[in-house]
Amino acid sequence: MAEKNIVQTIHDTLWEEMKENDRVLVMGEDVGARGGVFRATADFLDEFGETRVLDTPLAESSIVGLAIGMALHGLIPVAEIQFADFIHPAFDQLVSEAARLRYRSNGDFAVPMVVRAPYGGGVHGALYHSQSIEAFYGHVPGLKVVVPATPYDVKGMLRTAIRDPDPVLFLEHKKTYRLIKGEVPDEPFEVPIGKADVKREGDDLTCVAYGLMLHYCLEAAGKLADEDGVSVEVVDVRTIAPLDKETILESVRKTGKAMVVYEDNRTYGAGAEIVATIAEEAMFDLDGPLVRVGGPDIPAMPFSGPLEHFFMPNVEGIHAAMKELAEF
Amino acid sequence: MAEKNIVQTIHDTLWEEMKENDRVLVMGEDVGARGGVFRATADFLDEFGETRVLDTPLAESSIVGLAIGMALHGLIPVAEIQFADFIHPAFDQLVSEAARLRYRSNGDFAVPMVVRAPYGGGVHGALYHSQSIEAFYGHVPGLKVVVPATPYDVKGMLRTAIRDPDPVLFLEHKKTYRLIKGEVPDEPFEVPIGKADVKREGDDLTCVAYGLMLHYCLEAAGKLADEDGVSVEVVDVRTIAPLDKETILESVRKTGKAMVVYEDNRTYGAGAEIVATIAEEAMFDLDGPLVRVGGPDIPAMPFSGPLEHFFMPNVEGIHAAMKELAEF
Amino acid sequence: MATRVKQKRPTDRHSRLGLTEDDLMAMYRTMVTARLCDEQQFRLNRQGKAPFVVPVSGHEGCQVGTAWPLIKGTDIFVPYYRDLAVCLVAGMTAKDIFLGVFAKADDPSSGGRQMPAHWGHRRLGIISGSSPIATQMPHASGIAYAMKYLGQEAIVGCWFGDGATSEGDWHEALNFAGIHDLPIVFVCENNLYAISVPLSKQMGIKDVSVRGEAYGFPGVSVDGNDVLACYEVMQEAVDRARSGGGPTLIECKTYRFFPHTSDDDDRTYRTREEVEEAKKKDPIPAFANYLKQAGIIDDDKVETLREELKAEIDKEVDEAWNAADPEPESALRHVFAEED
Amino acid sequence: MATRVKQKRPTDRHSRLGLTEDDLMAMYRTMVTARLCDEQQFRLNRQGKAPFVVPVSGHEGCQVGTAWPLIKGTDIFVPYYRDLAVCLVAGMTAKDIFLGVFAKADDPSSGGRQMPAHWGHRRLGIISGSSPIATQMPHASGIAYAMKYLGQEAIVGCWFGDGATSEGDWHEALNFAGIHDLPIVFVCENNLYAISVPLSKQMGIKDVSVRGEAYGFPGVSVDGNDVLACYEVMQEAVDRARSGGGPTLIECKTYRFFPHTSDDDDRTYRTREEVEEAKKKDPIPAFANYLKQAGIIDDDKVETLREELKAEIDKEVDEAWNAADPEPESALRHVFAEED
Ligand SMILES: Cc1ncc(C[n+]2csc(CCOP(=O)(O)OP(=O)(O)O)c2C)c(N)n1
Ligand SMILES: Cc1ncc(C[n+]2csc(CCOP(=O)(O)OP(=O)(O)O)c2C)c(N)n1
Ligand SMILES: [Mg+2]
Ligand SMILES: [Mg+2]
Repeated sequence: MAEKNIVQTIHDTLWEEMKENDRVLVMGEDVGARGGVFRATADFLDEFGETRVLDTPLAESSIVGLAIGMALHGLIPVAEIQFADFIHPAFDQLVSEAARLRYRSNGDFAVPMVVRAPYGGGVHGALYHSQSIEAFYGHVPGLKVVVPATPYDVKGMLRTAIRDPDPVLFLEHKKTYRLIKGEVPDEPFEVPIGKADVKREGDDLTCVAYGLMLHYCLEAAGKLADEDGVSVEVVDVRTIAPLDKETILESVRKTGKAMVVYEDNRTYGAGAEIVATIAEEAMFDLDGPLVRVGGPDIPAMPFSGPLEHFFMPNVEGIHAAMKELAEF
Repeated sequence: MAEKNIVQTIHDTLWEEMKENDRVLVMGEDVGARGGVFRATADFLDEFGETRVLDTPLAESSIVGLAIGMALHGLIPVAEIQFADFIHPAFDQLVSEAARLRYRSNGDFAVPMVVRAPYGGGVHGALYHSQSIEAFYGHVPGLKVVVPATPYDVKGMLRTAIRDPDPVLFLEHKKTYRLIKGEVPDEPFEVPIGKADVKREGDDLTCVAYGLMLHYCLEAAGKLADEDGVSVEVVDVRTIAPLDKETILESVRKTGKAMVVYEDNRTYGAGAEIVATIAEEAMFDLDGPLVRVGGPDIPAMPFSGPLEHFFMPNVEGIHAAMKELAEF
Repeated sequence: MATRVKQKRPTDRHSRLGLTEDDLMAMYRTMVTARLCDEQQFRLNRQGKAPFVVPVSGHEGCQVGTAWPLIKGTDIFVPYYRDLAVCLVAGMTAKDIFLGVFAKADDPSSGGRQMPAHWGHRRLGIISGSSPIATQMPHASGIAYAMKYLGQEAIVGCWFGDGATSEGDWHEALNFAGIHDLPIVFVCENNLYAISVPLSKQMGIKDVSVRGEAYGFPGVSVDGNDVLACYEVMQEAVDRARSGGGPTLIECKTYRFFPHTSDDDDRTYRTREEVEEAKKKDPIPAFANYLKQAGIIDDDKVETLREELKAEIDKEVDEAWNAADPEPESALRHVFAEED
Repeated sequence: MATRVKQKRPTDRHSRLGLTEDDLMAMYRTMVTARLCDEQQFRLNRQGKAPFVVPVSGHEGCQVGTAWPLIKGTDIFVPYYRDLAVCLVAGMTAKDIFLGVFAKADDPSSGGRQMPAHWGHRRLGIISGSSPIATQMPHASGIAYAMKYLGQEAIVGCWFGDGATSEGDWHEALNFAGIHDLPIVFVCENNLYAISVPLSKQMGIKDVSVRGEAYGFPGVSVDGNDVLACYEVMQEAVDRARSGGGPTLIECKTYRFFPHTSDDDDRTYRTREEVEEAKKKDPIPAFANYLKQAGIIDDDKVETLREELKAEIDKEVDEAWNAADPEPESALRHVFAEED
């Protein structure tokens, strides 16, 4: 057991997986000598060599396309997209190829691969280093999309993703990289893909979130408990697709009130599906409105401090929304 | 006034716009001598010449990227993506560039352009010629996404789109191309982007739909009126983004019951946002559950008749869902 | 620099290439089988029994010639939809092909899920292909990288059309292969059109092969109507790839005799004269002539062989036609791995 | 075939190129201004006043040399983030640059919305750029197509790094320009690295310029540390483009003296020796020497000029620093056109 931050956990877990299975390789821009711009593969080159620590050309479509080919031929590539904002050139390879190879071949082919992408804002990354992308890929059957937010979940889910027989998009909120620390068991373990997790138990209302917002929600829930004596249950979605409806609905049926918090542009965001699911399946268990807290519908997060601050949902805003819903 | 089908209407409207403004050009794969694989630009080459009827190389990212450049330099490109399924290589150019140029330049630059894409299934097009893509692009602030479903709306909205100062993704359900006919005024007129339209008035429940499904819903609503004396109000979304909440909510508040029908994969589809919006803003006006009818969450529509039929929502299923909701 | 392979025209070319008379006959049978399957599938299309078919006619020479040097069971085939004859060489049967044409449950490529001509067959080493053009190219380079990674003496053959060269994926795949000297051969079947778009609107050059140099490996153009010439350049490229010499870009100059697909009307963009001219260079009679001059077959043999093959194909077409459709609910299967 | 331009080294090169002494001094001032802005922005970064900066040092010669031949008000500049000096040539001031560095409301590029060095200025003909590499390339070709469409005698200059050449968009943009003989010049600032990835892992070739031939137009490599050599090849390319001769691919061999950005640590992938070696070929002293040998300036002048420019820049930095931040709610503006 050791306390680690998120990026360290990713580094160590990848290292263990590379040690355990020599068909696992990491690939991407600057993953070699540079050890990744976030240092997730620091020292990998010396330990595992050029073939298994592959510095790719600056071309995301082929990073994913090459990984597909490697997976088709018996390797288990873990591809790093330097910033999630730069995964878009690979949209076709992910949607038309990775997600469909098993289906279109009637189960004859499979592509066990992981695509890692640091996403999310609040890091002064401006329009192209702050984006949330889970809504785009959550809508792609054949693709698994995970968003672990704690070091424990990151280790367990990364191991599970590497062992998954299908392609997994592994999203890491880059602001949590060094901000979020936690206890991580030294021995390997798996956290299942497709299972949400109640990160804080409560009775008065259910708050569904993931990524950085999970932590903001937990903080706001703590504040609400201390200052207002309101007990909020916080559900960590953890997997965007396939979505774990049961855990969410169970909590909502228990508390009777629900809100969803996400950083991405609000409209047509992942929160829409979660709210819609609750509305369809638990509306008559609700004794309050369904509430969404999300980023504004502007193209992306600006660079200037005041503008970036304006974009990001924050603890105060979430706390206020929780309070209002609780008092409804 | 003349009766026309949808693809003929697109052809004639583009023709009129090209005649009216010589800065308007059409571009794409096979739009020249071939007149487009759906004949939307038939005879354009002879009339307007190679420069304004541009057969592009087989490269969608650059079709959109080139159009952006042309729009930046005073032209009004109308780019055709041969099938919406093939727009994915251009995802980055649409999301990172077209949708953000105005925003990122603080209003200094603009890209007035239209990207036309035939989408949707039921045409025996299999996994890669049947796809719905509106959910991906509806989630992109800075992009307008329209889905007109009648010849009248197609003419009015295509004209509006070409005159719009911002990029418009113009989605045409390819099964409606020859299936749907209607009266179209000869003189030019505009139908606003961002306004939904009540295509059938009713009191008992609201059915929200667009594209091919709009027509299935209208047929089912007719059946319900004749056979079951139930009066369904059918709202044609017409514009996916920006979404016209008011028209939808007004109808729902009137009828007290709402369902959304769409052909795309159900989960994280456009219907999720519509249901979520109704749940957030009109839940207490509802006296029935919120219902979604959508395509299954499988990667795409298969080729084989029985499999394709299994995928497509149909009039019978919609009728049954309406009936059940009405009787709730 | 791209080189254009000149062929002398003696009748012992095959022995120089190490091909026996049996090899030649097997190649010829495959070419004729492809042609007959094509004629048959268009007949079925006109009869309304096959809603959508993709022709191969005109490409049989370059497909059989370039597919032949690959070692089955070891090497990997990454074809595109036009490659019916490549798939025959890889081991598909006429029945396999028509199970796809009729979208039957036993269609080995996709169980009727994909359009016909979207090939795939794991056991035969044919990678499942999709419709989006050029997406298979990075897969091919990735497979070649994996072969090197695993220390296999295997190579990848990757086929595509002239239109495919315009896609970003095409560039990215060749660039990566060049950086790592991968065991792969890129084969362009240049039939001068991408549906209706002529080569002059597809690229600012005449020979795709000049692009080899842009990626640091050889490019070569060859007469796609000459099956032995195609075999020769491919064999050289395969040997180079297998021995660690890296990739080759081969451009086969060929022509598509039929419309792009059964949905296309090529009269809108090609004159009948142009098509008739091209047909005079038909790779099948050209190869038959070589075989005759080499004294391996005569006109009767050509006829009887054709009849023989046609009868066999008709039988397989019937079997395919009578095979079962997929179950509707089976549409829900294979989205993800199934627990067993 | 790509050609490598050889330069004789006499002191009358500029007159042969039609450049007056005033031209030379203006070019020199621009190069020094770029260098001083760079030093200043890194100083501010260390002081915590500039959270993120992108260096230009080392690229001043190839940027000023290749930007100079464009006609302001007519031609269009499509730079990438490294191109501080290109933007100075196009007409940006040090104040403009630091308004961006400080993300102020009056930042002409984006009003503080984008990271520094994401240039854009409609009036100056500088197209707004984003972070995703190579996405500007098809825009550049599209603009060039529009110029032809509109019958303008204008041309486009499009700048990018060696890493950008790997993106599909790069290929698609050059391919289209080659097909239509567009009035455009593609300028690669090859500094041998894409962040940490060396050229050998970026492409299987030594000279990017060989790729011109793959698209049907000339490719030329030039010493990026020699501003006049860069000017010469660019002037030729611009003339050819303007007179309907089509595109040119120019590769400037250069080097980045600082880390990739203020967030980078280049010691992980470059030896200090390598960097020091490169600095010996610094384009600024090299040009100063030419000016001295040509008797246009002397050492004092070099010093006073530097002091002069530094003072001016410091003034503009202060003005920029004291300018207003954007209003938070203004984040909602300019998603779409605003009714007026
Ligand atoms: C990404 C993409 N864009 C467009 C299409 C539509 N399309 C199918 S085949 C084709 C032409 C391909 O031409 P080429 O590569 O030369 O192969 P050929 O058919 O000539 O053998 C086009 C445009 C597609 N399938 N995928
Ligand atoms: C599509 C995309 N992928 C990755 C990045 C991250 N990134 C920013 S700059 C850069 C290297 C660019 O190198 P090069 O084109 O040679 O230009 P240089 O910085 O050397 O001048 C990378 C990988 C990006 N901005 N965009
Ligand atoms: Mg072709
Ligand atoms: Mg570089």
